[in-house]
Amino acid sequence: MTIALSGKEIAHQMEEKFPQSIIESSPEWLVVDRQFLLEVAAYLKKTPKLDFDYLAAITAVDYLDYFEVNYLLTSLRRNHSLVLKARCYGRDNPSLPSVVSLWRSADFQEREIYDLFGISFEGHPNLKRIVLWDGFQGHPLRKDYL
Amino acid sequence: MVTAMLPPDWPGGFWAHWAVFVVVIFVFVLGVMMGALWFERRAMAIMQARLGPNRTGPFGLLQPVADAIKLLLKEDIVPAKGDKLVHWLAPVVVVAPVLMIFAVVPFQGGAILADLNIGILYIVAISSVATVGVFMAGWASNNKYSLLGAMRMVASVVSYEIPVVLSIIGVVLLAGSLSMQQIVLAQDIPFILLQPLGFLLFFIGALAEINRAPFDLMEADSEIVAGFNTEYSGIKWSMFFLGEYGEALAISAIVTTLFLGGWRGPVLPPWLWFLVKVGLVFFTMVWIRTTVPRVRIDQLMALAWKFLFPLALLNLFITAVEILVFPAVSLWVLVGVNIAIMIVLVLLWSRLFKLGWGKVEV
Amino acid sequence: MKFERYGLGIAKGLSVTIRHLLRRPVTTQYPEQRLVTSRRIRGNELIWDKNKCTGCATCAKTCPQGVIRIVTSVKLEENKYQVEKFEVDMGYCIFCGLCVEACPYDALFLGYAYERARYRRGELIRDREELLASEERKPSAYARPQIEATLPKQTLLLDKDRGRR
Amino acid sequence: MVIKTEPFVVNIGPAHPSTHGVFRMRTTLDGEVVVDMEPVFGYLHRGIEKLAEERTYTGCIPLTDRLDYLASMSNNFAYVLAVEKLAGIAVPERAEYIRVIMAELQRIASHLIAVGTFLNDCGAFQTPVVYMIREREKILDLFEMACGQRLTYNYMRVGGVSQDVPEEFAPALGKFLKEMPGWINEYDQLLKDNEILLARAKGVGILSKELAINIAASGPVLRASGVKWDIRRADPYSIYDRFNFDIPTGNAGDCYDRYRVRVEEMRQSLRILKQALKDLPQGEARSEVPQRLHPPVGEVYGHIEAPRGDLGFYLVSDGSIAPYRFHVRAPTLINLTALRDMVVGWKVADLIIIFGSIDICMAEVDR
Repeated sequence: MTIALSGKEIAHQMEEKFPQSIIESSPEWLVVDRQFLLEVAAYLKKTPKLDFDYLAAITAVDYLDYFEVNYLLTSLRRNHSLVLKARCYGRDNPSLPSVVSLWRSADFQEREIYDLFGISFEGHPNLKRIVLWDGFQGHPLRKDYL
Repeated sequence: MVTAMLPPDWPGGFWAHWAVFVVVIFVFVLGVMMGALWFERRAMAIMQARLGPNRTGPFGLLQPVADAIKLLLKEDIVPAKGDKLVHWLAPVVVVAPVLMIFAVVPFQGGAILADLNIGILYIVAISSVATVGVFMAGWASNNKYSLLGAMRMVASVVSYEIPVVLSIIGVVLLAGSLSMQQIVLAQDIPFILLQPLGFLLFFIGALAEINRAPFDLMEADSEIVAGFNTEYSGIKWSMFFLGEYGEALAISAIVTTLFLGGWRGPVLPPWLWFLVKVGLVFFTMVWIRTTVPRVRIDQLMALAWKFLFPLALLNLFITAVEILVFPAVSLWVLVGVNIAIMIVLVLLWSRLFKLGWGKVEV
Repeated sequence: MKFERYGLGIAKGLSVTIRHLLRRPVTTQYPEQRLVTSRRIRGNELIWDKNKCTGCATCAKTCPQGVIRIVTSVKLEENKYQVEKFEVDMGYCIFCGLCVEACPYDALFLGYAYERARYRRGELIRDREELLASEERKPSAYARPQIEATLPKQTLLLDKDRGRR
Repeated sequence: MVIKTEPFVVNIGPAHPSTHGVFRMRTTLDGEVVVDMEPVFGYLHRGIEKLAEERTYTGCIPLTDRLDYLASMSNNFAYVLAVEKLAGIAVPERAEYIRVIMAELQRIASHLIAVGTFLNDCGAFQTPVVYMIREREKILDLFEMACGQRLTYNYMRVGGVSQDVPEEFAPALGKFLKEMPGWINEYDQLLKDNEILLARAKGVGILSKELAINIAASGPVLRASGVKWDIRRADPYSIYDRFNFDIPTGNAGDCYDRYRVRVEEMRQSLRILKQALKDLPQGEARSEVPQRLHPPVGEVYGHIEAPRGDLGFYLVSDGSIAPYRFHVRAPTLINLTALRDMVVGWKVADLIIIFGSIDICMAEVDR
């Protein structure tokens, strides 16, 4: 049975490692500050106890005043999972650090979020539109796109 | 001199004989080509648990005619930047040699258009002209897929010509003459028993040369769309299509003449024996085509050079030794010996031979 | 000496194909031989029952494609709205059957026939009269178990009687 | 003397006989060898995730049919599980068993297409695909008997299935289960040791174990690389913990292993189906659920083992009747991430086979 690690527990561990990197946490998920995203993600992947080597999915949601990007992490060896969230504010050019360097599965999924939400990911090898043609104006999955 | 070439029992002058046989060849070749087309589609269909064409005419017999009429009415597109003259000429250069091969095939005792004393050499020479036509088609279509298809065709025909010719020499050694008539007359025991390895090599080589069954890379539809005849449509495309079936029939006719004893057979009239054997060989081609997946181009090359070519040399050497050193040994003993040699050689050779799996470092 | 690698695999494959020469093909030649479809087939037409329909427009609300356009009278006559317009655009309908499931009065059915293609897109918009049931416009038993008994049994490929030579 | 060769760019797709849908590969070829390959998607993008935001939770079910149209029963199953998890709805026993039966039948039907088209790309002239489509036809008959459609089933509902299976379904399924192992053995006899298939597929297009995990591959592609990870066993959903079946895995991660894993998985699905049919309980096929469902505010991620991999639905609800956010984790899009690494260095003929062995469905990739 894949045990979903509780956000609070992981939040405490993160507190001593990376002070004030965690903005909010609840039993299911854990919100990380934008700057610390890469360090926390690398920590989650590298520490043998957590060992999150499998980034199952990246999804983004447009909550009108901020975009929230969820990273659904799983560990195949330890069979546990965690939901890591990152928020980016501002609607004209929201951006987040890209995690492609840690998990190559993020490659197409980040391109898709860039294409449909307009969130650009710094450090992504070839951030281009994946599903729509390059000349397309606007990002369809935003709530204000009609 | 003219009469000397006339087979003894044919009335009328040489030209009457020539005219009759040109008509026979055209009617036989085009008719049996249509028949082969229908036969292949029906046989493959039944083997794939479906029906095959049965709407046009009884049992779908008029399907090839319907296809031909449809193709004749189709618009004949010529690629804009392609080389117009070469594009127009290519089908002719492919189909003409196929029809010329049948000039030498003996349908019955004397029934042969031209009983050349170098019959088999003529066939080998003519059949390589068709490759030039294919390359012309590939080049003139100005299309990447056609070029890839044509290059593959040329590469494979060049490398399969050697094992095919070497296995023919094996047969010629036994028959003692190049003329197709003599080869058939010399076959008291069908050469397939005396030359089993030769038959195997010839059949595999011939399949690759006319790009059928496991070696149909030239118009491998799953890879390079339709190979050299991608840019062809209408009558030119149907010429290529007829050329392919013509070559398949020609190879079946050659196999029957060289290895299965041509028109010789106990009960049935000789020409019927010839048709039955051609049909049998064609059915094996269709049967293999239904079952076996395609080989990759480098495996095709590796098979020719590392597997067929050495075995062809060995086979030639063994046949020569048998004829020179033990002429007195009865033929039936030779049959057993040759089959044993074949099995040993094939097993021995395939142990050493690795099909090319190379991943090229880029 | 394992004989797997020396043509035995291809020989086994050849034996499978040759065995099919003796088996019967499974094709059914459509216009002449027809298969009996399932009783619950979602055929490509909608059938409307005028007197059972109370004009409650649940079907129009449930339809994910919004193909059902319904206009009813303003007031209730013996707790029924008179339906003036009941128009279904079969061109946009995806035959998901949600409307038939949602209808509280069993007034809507999916058709049993599957050959209702048209040449003109305009003809796909069916109005009230064309939607009524008739002999060749039979309703299917989708979400209507009471009709299931009247429809013939489905021909299965498993039963081997399908597709004679 | 180095012969100056100049690589040329070929567009394989979007309309190409073996791209399994509208998918384009901008391939740079040096003669026959693939030098570089850039996949181009988007030809089948219909914006399903945007469409779903204005439909009711039941109205989204026909949308999920159109995701991976070769396994729409599994798409329905994944979506409906996610909604039940979100809204906390219990599902009656009989409905659970019917769902497992339908999902496993769909897995066999989908693998039959996957293996058949893989052989088609290898050049076996339509024979394996025609045999396998004949068996798939029998499964489609069973689906048609239960839900009236043969491709977009729209059979599962939140809280169960739309209608109970008719009485003649169980005997027909029993007959199918008796007959199918024989057919699978016949496929193996036709293909398993075929020298040419071994030469073409063994050692071709290798996806190493680390790379498979790093690109989060899933389904037969991941298991062929030797990773024993199947959601039915790792994170059992519905009632999969009651059946015993094992997880076939390959070791080399090449095209041949992916083909073998799919064939073995068909046999395992038959085992599950036997057990499920044996103890199929009587009872309700659907629990009471309001037509216009208002799930509580919140988010949920439910995932199942679809034939092509780990299919997940991420739903965010804001209390209204329509989902606020509807995201599909498409296993086929993520399995394609390493296509470039698997293909570079091989020949054109191998590119087609490697792409065919990953078994994608463009409708799910482009959504």
